[in-house]
Amino acid sequence: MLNNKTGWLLLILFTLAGSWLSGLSHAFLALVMILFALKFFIISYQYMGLRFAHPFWRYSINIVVLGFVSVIIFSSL
Amino acid sequence: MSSEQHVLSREKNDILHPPGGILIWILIFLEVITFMIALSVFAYMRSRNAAMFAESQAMLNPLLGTVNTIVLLSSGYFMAEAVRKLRAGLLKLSVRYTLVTILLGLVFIAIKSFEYSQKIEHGIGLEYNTFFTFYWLLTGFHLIHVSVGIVILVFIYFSLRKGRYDARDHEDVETGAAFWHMCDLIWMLLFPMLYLIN
Amino acid sequence: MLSKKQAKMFFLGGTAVFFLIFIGMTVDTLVNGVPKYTHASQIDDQVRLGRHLWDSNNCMGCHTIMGEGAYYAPELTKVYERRGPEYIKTTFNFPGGWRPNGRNMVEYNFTEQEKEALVAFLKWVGESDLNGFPPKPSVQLDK
Amino acid sequence: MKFKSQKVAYYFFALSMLLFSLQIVYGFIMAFAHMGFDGLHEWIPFNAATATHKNLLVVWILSGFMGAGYFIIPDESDTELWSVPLALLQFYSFAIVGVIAVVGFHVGWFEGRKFLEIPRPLDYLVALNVILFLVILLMTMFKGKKRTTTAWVLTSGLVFAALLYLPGMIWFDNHTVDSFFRWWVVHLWVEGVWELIMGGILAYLLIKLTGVDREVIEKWLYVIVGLTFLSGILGTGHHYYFIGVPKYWLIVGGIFSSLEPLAFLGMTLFAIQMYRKGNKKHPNKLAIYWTLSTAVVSFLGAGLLGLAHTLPGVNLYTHGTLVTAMHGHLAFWGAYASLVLAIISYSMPLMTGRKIFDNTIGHMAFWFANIGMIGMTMAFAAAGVAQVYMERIMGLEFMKAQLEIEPHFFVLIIAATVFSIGVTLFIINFLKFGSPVDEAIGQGEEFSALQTS
Repeated sequence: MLNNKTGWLLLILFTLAGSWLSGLSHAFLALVMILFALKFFIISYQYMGLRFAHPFWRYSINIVVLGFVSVIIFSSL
Repeated sequence: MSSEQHVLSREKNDILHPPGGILIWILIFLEVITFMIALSVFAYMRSRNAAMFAESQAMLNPLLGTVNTIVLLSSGYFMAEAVRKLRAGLLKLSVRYTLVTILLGLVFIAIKSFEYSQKIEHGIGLEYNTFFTFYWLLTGFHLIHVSVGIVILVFIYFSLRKGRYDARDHEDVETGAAFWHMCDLIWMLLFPMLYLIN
Repeated sequence: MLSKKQAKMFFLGGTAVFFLIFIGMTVDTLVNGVPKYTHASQIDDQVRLGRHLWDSNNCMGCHTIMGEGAYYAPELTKVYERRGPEYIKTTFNFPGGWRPNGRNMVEYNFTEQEKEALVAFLKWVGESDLNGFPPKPSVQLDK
Repeated sequence: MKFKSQKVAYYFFALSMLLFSLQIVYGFIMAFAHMGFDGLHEWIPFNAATATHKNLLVVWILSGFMGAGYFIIPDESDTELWSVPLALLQFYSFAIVGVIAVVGFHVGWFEGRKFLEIPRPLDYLVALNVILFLVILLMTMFKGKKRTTTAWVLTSGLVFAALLYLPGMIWFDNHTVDSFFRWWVVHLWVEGVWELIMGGILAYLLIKLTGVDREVIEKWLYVIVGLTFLSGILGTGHHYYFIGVPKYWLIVGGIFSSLEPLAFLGMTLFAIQMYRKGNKKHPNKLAIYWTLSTAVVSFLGAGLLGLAHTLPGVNLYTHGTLVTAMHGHLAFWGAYASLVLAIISYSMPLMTGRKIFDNTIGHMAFWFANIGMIGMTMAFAAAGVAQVYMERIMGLEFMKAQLEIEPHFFVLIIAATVFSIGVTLFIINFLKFGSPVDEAIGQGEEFSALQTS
C-alpha cells in the first residue's frame, strides 16, 4: 500500500525519469506525459486524500486528467 | 485500519465533503481546467509553428526546472506529513513539517526568480515571441499561486503554534494543504509541457 | 462543510490577488505596450484636435472605430487606407448631409483645419497595430 | 415595510419606470432607422438616439439600484434612514442631471465615448450625487446595530461602482489609453461590481422570499461574488483584443472571460437551489418569478451569449457587429433590468399595502417582456451573423450588407412590440399600486412570521 514516503520516492523517480527520457529523444513524449499524469494521481490520491473521497470527485479528476493527457498525446502523433 | 483512515473514511461517501472542503475542490477543478485550456491553446500554437517553439524551448534550462520540480514535490510531501501528524495528535511535529514546507516553497520561488532574472538579462520578455508569452503567463500565474499558498501556510503555521487546531478540529489546515498541493498539480502539467516535450 | 469564514476569505483574497495581477498587467501595457503599438510619438496637436472633434460630435454614436461604437455606419479603423483623405473630407460638410447608400450622416460645419485634424486622427488610428483587426475577408466580392 | 423612511425608494422606482419607457421609445427610433425609415433624422439623428438609449439604460438601472439601496439598507440595518430630506435632495438632483444630459444629447452636447457620453461637467455632478447617496447609506448602516453580509455586499458594490467611475473622467491624449480606462468603468461595472450589487439584492430577495437560513444564503453569496471577480477582473481582457495593446491580452482575456459564464451558472444554480430548499412559499409569486428569471436569463444572456463570441478567434470577426448587440440586450435585460423589476415587484406591495402580487396583468407582463426580449435577441443574432458573413468573410461593403439585413429589423420591431406590451403592463401594474402609505408599516411582518415558523 502506498504511503506518503513511498509516494514521495515514486514522485522523485518519475521526475528524473521524465527529464532523462525527454532529453534522449522526442519519441518518448507519450511516456513522459504518462509519467506526469501518474504523478498527478499520486499527489491527488495520496497527499490530498482523494482516495477517501466520494466517487464523484475521483471520477471527475480522472476524466479531466486522462482527457487532457490523451489530447496532448494524440494531437502530437 | 489506521487512525488516519478512520478519520477520513468517516466522510467517505459524502459528495459535499471532499477532503479539505467543497470550496477548495471547486477551486482546484476550476484552476486545473483553466491551466489545461491554456496549455491546449499552447499546444495548438506549437503545432502551427513547431520550429520556433522548439528553438525557444531550447533556451529554457531543464535542469533548473527539474530541481524546482523536486523541491516542490518534497514540500508537498512535508505538507501531507504535517496534516497526517496533526490528525494523529502530534502537534509539535506538525508545526515543524509546516515550517519545512514553507521554506521549500521559498526555495522554489528563489530558483524561479533566478531563472526569470536570467531570461530578463537575455532580453527575453513577455512579448519576445508566442512561446515566451505563454511561458511568462503560465509560470507567472503558477508563481502567484505558490506565493498565495505560502501566505496561507504562514497563517496556518502561526495558528498551529498558538494551538488553534488539534486532532479533531483541523479543517482549515486541510484546506490550506489542498491549496498547496494544487500548486504541485498545476506544475505537473506545466513542467512537461513547457520544458520537456516537443 | 464550508464555513462562512472560508467563503469570505476566498472572496476577499481572490479579489485582492486578481486585482493586483490586473494592475500589474495594466502598468506593463501602458508603459511598454501602448506607446509601441499605437505610435504614441506621432500624436501631435492635429491628432489631438481630431480626437476631440471625434468625441464631442459623438461619431461613435453611428460609426465604429477599433470595433467600438454603434453599428449604424461603416467601421472607420482603416478608412484612411480605404478611401484616402479627399474622400473623407468630402463627407463632413456635404450639403444636406452625406448620404451615399441610403443612410444619413449629420451635416457638419467644420473648418478646413478641423477637417485636416479629423483626417490626421483617422490616419493615426489606421496605423496602430490592432492585433489583426479588422480581419481580411476570405472572399473580396467588392474589390 | 418596517420603516417610514423606506418610502424614499418609491421615487427612485417611479423614475426608473419613466426612464425605462423613454429608453424603449428611443430603441424603436433606432430600429426604424436601421430599416431605412429615419424620418426623425433632422431632430434626433442616430448618434443622439443611441447616446440617449444607452445612457437612459444606465441611469434607470442605477436609479433602480438606488431605490433598492434605500429600501434594503434600513431593513437590514434595522433602523430608519439617516436623513430623508437629504435622500430627497439626492433624488431630485439625480433626476435633474439626467434630464439635462438627455436634453443635451439632442442639441449635440456629447462626450462621445460609448456608454459614457455624458459631458464632463455633468460627470462631476453625478459624482457629487453618488457621494451623497453613499454617505446616506453608510451613515444608516453605522447608525443601525445590525451589519449583515447582504448589506455589506450591496453597499460595497455601490461604493466600488462609484470609485470605478473616476478612471472614466480623466482625459488621455491617446485614444487607446482612453479606451483602456473606459472599459475599466464599463466592464468592471457590469461584469464586476454591479454583480456585487446584483448578488446583494438577489440574496436579500431570496432570504425574504424562500425563508432559507440567512447564513446559508450569505455563505454562498460570498462564493459566487468571489467567482465573479476571479473571472471578471482579468476577463476585462476581452475588450482589449483589438484596441492597440499587447497580444497577451488575447490569451488572458480569452481564458478568463470564457470562465465568466461559470460565475453566472453558479448564481443560477444558487437561486434555484435556494428556491427549492425553501419550504415556506411567499405569496408574492411575481417577485419570485422575476427573481428566478434574473438568475436564469442572466446566465443565458450574459453567460452563454457572451461565451459565444468571447474567444479571440471568433471575436476578430464579430467585434463591432450586431452580434455584440445581441449579447448586450439579453445580458442587460437578464442581469440588471429583471433584477430591478424583481425588487420593485417585491417592495411595492410592502410600501403601499396593496396586495397585487398574483394578478393576471403582472403575469402577462412577465411573459410578454421575456418572450419579446428573447425574440429581439434572436433577430439581432440573425442580423449579426449575416452581417459577419457578408461583411467580414465575403468582403461586401458595409452598406450593401446592411441593406441585406434590413428584414431582420422588421422581426426585431415585432419582437420589440411584444416586449413593450409586457413593459407597459408592468408599468400599469406599478401605477395601480398607487403611492406608498404610512399604514403599510408593519405589513412585511406577516411574511417574516411565515419564514421563521
